[in-house]
Amino acid sequence: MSTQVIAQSIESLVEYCDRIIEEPGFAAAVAWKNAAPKRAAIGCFPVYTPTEIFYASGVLPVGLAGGGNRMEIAHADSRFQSFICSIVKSTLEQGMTELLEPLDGLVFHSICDPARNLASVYARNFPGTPVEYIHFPQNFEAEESPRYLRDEYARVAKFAGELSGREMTTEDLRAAIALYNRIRETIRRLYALRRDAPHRLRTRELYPLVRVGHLIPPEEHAELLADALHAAATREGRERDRIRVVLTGSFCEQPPLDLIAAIEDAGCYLVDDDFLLGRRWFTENVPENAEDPLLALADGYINASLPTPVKHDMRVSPSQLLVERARSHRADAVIVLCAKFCEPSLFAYPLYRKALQEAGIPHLFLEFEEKMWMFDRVKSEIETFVESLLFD
Amino acid sequence: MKYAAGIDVGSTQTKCIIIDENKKIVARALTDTGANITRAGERGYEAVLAAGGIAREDVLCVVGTGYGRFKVSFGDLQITEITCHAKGASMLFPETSTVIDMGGQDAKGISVQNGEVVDFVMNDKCAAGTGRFLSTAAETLGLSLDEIGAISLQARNPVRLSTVCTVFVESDIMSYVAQGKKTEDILGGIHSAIAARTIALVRRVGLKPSYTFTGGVSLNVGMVKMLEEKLGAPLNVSPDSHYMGAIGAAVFALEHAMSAAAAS
Amino acid sequence: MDIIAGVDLGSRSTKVVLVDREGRQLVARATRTRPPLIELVDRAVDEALASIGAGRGDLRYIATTGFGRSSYPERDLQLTEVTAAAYGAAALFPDTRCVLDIGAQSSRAVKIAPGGRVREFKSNEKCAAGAGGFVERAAKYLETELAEVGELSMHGENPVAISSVCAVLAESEIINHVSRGETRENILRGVHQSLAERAVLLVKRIGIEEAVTLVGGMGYQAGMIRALQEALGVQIHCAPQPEMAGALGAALLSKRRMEKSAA
Amino acid sequence: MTETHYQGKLHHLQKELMSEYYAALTAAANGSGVPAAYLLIGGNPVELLRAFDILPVFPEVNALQLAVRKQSLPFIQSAEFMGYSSDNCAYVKADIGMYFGGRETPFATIPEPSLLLCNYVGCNVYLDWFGHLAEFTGKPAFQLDIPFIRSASGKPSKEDIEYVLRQLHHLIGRCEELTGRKLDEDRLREAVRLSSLTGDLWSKIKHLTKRTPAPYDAYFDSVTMMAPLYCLRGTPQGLEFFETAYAELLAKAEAGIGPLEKERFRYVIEGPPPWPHLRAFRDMFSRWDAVAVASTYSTVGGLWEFGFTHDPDHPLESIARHLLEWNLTNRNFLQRYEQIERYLEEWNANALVIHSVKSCRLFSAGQGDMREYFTKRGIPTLLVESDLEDPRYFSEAQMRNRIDAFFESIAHRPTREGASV
Ligand SMILES: Nc1ncnc2c1ncn2[C@@H]1O[C@H](COP(=O)(O)OP(=O)(O)O)[C@@H](O)[C@H]1O
Ligand SMILES: Nc1ncnc2c1ncn2[C@@H]1O[C@H](COP(=O)(O)OP(=O)(O)O)[C@@H](O)[C@H]1O
Ligand code: SF4
Ligand code: SF4
Ligand code: SF4
Repeated sequence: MSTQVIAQSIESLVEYCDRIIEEPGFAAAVAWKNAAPKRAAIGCFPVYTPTEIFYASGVLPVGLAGGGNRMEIAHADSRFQSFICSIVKSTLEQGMTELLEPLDGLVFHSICDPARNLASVYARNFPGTPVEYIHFPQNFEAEESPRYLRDEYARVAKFAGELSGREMTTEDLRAAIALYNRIRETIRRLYALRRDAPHRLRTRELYPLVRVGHLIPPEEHAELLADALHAAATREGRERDRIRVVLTGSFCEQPPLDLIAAIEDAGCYLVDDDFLLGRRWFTENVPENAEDPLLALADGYINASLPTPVKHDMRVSPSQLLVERARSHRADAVIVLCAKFCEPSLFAYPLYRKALQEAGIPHLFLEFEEKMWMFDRVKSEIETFVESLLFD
Repeated sequence: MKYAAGIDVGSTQTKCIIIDENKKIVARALTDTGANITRAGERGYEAVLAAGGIAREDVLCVVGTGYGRFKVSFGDLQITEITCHAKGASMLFPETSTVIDMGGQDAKGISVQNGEVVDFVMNDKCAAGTGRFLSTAAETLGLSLDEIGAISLQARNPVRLSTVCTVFVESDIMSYVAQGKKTEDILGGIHSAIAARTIALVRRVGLKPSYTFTGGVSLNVGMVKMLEEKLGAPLNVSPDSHYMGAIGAAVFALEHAMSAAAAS
Repeated sequence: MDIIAGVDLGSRSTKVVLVDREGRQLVARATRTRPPLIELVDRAVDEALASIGAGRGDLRYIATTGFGRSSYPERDLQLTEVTAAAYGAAALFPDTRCVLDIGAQSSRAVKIAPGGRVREFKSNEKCAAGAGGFVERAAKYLETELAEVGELSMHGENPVAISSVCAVLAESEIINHVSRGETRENILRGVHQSLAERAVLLVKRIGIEEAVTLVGGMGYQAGMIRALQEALGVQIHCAPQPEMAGALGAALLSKRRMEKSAA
Repeated sequence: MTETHYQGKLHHLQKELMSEYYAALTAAANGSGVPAAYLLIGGNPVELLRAFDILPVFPEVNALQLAVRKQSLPFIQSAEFMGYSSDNCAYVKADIGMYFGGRETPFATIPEPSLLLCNYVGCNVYLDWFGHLAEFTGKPAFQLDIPFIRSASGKPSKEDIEYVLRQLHHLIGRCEELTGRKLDEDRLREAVRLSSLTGDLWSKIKHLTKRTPAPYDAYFDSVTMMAPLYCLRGTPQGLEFFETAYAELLAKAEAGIGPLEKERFRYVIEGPPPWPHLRAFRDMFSRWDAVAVASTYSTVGGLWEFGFTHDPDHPLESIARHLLEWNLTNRNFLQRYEQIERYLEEWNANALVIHSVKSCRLFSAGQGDMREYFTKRGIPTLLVESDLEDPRYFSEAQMRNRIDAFFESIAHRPTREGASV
């Protein structure tokens, strides 16, 4: 598969990614599974899944990123009420309509109450599908937290090994860490490129390049990203007079591709975002030769992972981080784009609002749903916002 | 001959039924509920008595139902419309397992066994996707309620609605009209959206045939077809489906009168 | 003559305001919104021009706003209704810091800088219960002309409470009130109060600052202005043709853009 | 309509003790010098605070008091003006609004926190809530991270217990810093001993509703006893209250007296109450002579009726077990199904009512599935929606329609064996 995408333009790479993202089913994962024995695939709910551990155990971690705006929810909304976010329902709907058949198991975590209860509801409705649940520590100051998470990871590794029939070795894990380090490093570079030259790489392009990584094997993704980095760096064009915006929110449920495009089309350069944030994970590389790589990963979560509203690290102020991020990205403004009914991200907003106002950074608050497909209202809010910054 | 009456004071229309001792429907009356709910029950009752040429004293018992049931002050009993629709549906269609009721302000799914309610669900606080929605749509398009169902059946490329909010649908329709979409395609989209929403609701009590469609919207042939298509099963509908709540209430009235007579 | 047109394609009505190079308003007219929109705008603009004895040849610039703003290909500039209403309100009442725009389907609160630049804004969310369409339905139900609503409401002594968040369900509440024998005056005042309460919630979300200007068709209703004044506890400005603010703002902002590009 | 007032000695004692408690809060707010720690209800380590004479403040209790007194809306709205969403938990909004409103309530002035003890027991909102309070007050916070019950066995792992114990030791260090006093182990043991006696009585009280008629309503009357259970647990007054309550309710049970004249339906209820409309809600059930014989809500602070008891010989271990395993909030959703099943069986109930509240997703997310599960097993199940704090989400007519229809339908249905109709 990877041969098809070598040395191509950003446009064609993005087209390739879009196709995979928009297609229901997990063709790439199935192909990977069938290519060798002792392999399995697991569906991971967004945010902080320790992909390395799965991959090292012969399990391809596949992203559950919601049902998008083509799926009709016909069954799941009888299980989860109207005030629950869309991704919880669409994930259950995918299960109920057998779209998750190719996956051998699922893993959820302690990110929010609906996602947590979904783990139970899922386990009850699909007794044949193994479901794992990770408790991420929320005490970042205690010295035993990394140790505790390490043990939690060891449990997860055991679970993964049972799915694939292959127990992970320390060497396997070190190799997986190195591979994912390479991916994340390239993603960080792409993000830096977009920050410095947003006309070279639109967010509507960068996003699918990153997101496709949750559907294809990591080796292939690493290559694809390297190609993209090369293509973007050599792209022609000049920076236009547009407002530079940091987009925050939507770390878990994902907005439709067209919404991202609509925001850009309204006259913004998105110079940073939170999309799939917890999957991008670390602020720096995880040590590749650590004696206890599980502990290194756990320590990475506690001490070197990107902040989201579902990580409650009392050592830092998320609103101050946002202000700093806006400044370091030379942003004119911030757009807070929260998934509707997503309580963690909605809770983050009042603090953001206060901090941004105090820092004199204009901001716009918007809500979205993955199932949206008409953007008139949102568009007109964004246009107003852009107009308010452009006109005097 | 002695009779029993059921009075269903709905949000939009008041439906009255009188049955005889053999549970045969002998008179019907349909009046607008209008502003005065207390009067609505009374007015409807007078209308149905007149329609059947029946004297008040020949009616053994009157049961009130519908959202204005507590205003049927001359009635002997008040029973919720959920219980009454189940009863009525089972009388007209004894094989009924599931009742789909679509009225002016709400939609319901009722699972029924031997005429009794096993389980039920209603849409929540929002009036989205109900009969009122269809009335608003008809009004916006300048059509009458009687025609929209038939027109919707001609849709070739039904549009996709962004909302089933009764209030916002107006602007959705306006923008489709502005885009030059055909009336039948807009109506097709509307009927399809409401049908899908209703089925998702009814699924909560289990989709078990045979289905009986009740409430005012059952008069809409487009909605009947659309529901049948999506359910993949036929619906029991009768010209009396709109009266189902009142019919059930009348049956309860009769049973009540009989057991009272037996007791004394 | 050099004429600049601002056209506001609203969900109910389309408004046209013409101004001259000095920004003086020449004419303001409204017509019911009906597709097809291109012809509608052409006709409305032509009629406005004709009413002051001008023609297409005098038209230098045309800006559109409102929900149909992008449907008119001949436009020079398009603006959202929030931006347009803000500039319009600032032109009508220069001390305006807060604009309330209540139309048929939507209501918005906008905080502005002197001159009209938008600082922050908030629209009514999922429900249409807080907008003028609700009054129309209520008026229809009470068999009252829309034009009388504002005055009748001023005479309500004991306003009724209307609590439903949904316009449809609120209608049933109105029905209940009628059946209890409430007067039209009291009910309409209740309707205005409930709209005003919702508007206040919007305003408070952006933080109230004086002076407040009401624009949009609801400004025709005296009862609404009073209800807002009572609920906000401040004086409210309102122009004689309040629904023209958006079209006016669009025209005036066009004028500024023209001057800028000329300079 | 049947009278649903429940006025006994325990009611008056409750009022008296709670006003004393609130007077202590007001005194602390006015500079009595007693340190106050904010903490959360869901399984909590209040015994540890007692050992240091730190005054426990439960923002959840304050929020619900505001709601019961119909005072919550202005506070909720002022939080919404700050940017909180209409979809955020209204307990938090009422509390934050109240904090910025000067901490004045009709029942007490709430003191500033000396310590924000975020016992993260299941609810993720707790983390946001206390995180925000930390940011607004600038006061020190302590995150007590309690791993969620995720194993099929329903038990915490060895690592979980170890991890919590270590954190409890850190917490002790924090309290020592705060009070300038070393932990007095005897006092801790004493507080745990009082808690264990209190818990035993509470458990016995809960088992009383197995009788027919149930001597009190396990939902509407339980809530009277819940405030003392949290605010006074681990004190002699708390114990006294539960001794009185048990004696009184036992006497009723023996005498065959229930809260209603007649007991026609026995139901189990899941979910928190609609505090702003408690009376109206209660009446909807009383009209049908329906009595709640068990409620999941009354177990958020602890699940004593299923065998938990604090152990004075192992105070910290038993506190850890309480936090991890023996409260509803830290248990997974399927454990709640089991709990309800036990109630239905052992408490002899014939229906389940799910009160789904928008604010609390810990409780409500997935209750549709719960409904489906019990309906499939032949248990008549009703799901109704409103809120526990925000008065705007209660539609009386609709609620009543559903409850009436529900009881109409079960009135005709054959019931489980042994259940009384
Ligand atoms: N002749 C008709 N053709 C199509 N739809 C109709 C007709 N008459 C009534 N309806 C629909 O039925 C609804 C009223 O239903 P009904 O069951 O009487 O409601 P309710 O009990 O709430 O008053 C109206 O809103 C309308 O959409
Ligand atoms: N002459 C009038 N008298 C009273 N109310 C009016 C009048 N004209 C318009 N309105 C009110 O204003 C609303 C329309 O406002 P408008 O700002 O034109 O809406 P939009 O821009 O959405 O089309 C109507 O719903 C009505 O309530
Ligand atoms: S979108 Fe928000 S509420 Fe929904 S599962 Fe993700 S974190 Fe939880
Ligand atoms: S206005 Fe629309 S969305 Fe709002 S409650 Fe009513 S029908 Fe529902
Ligand atoms: S979500 Fe529920 S448990 Fe959590 S703070 Fe709110 S009411 Fe309490």
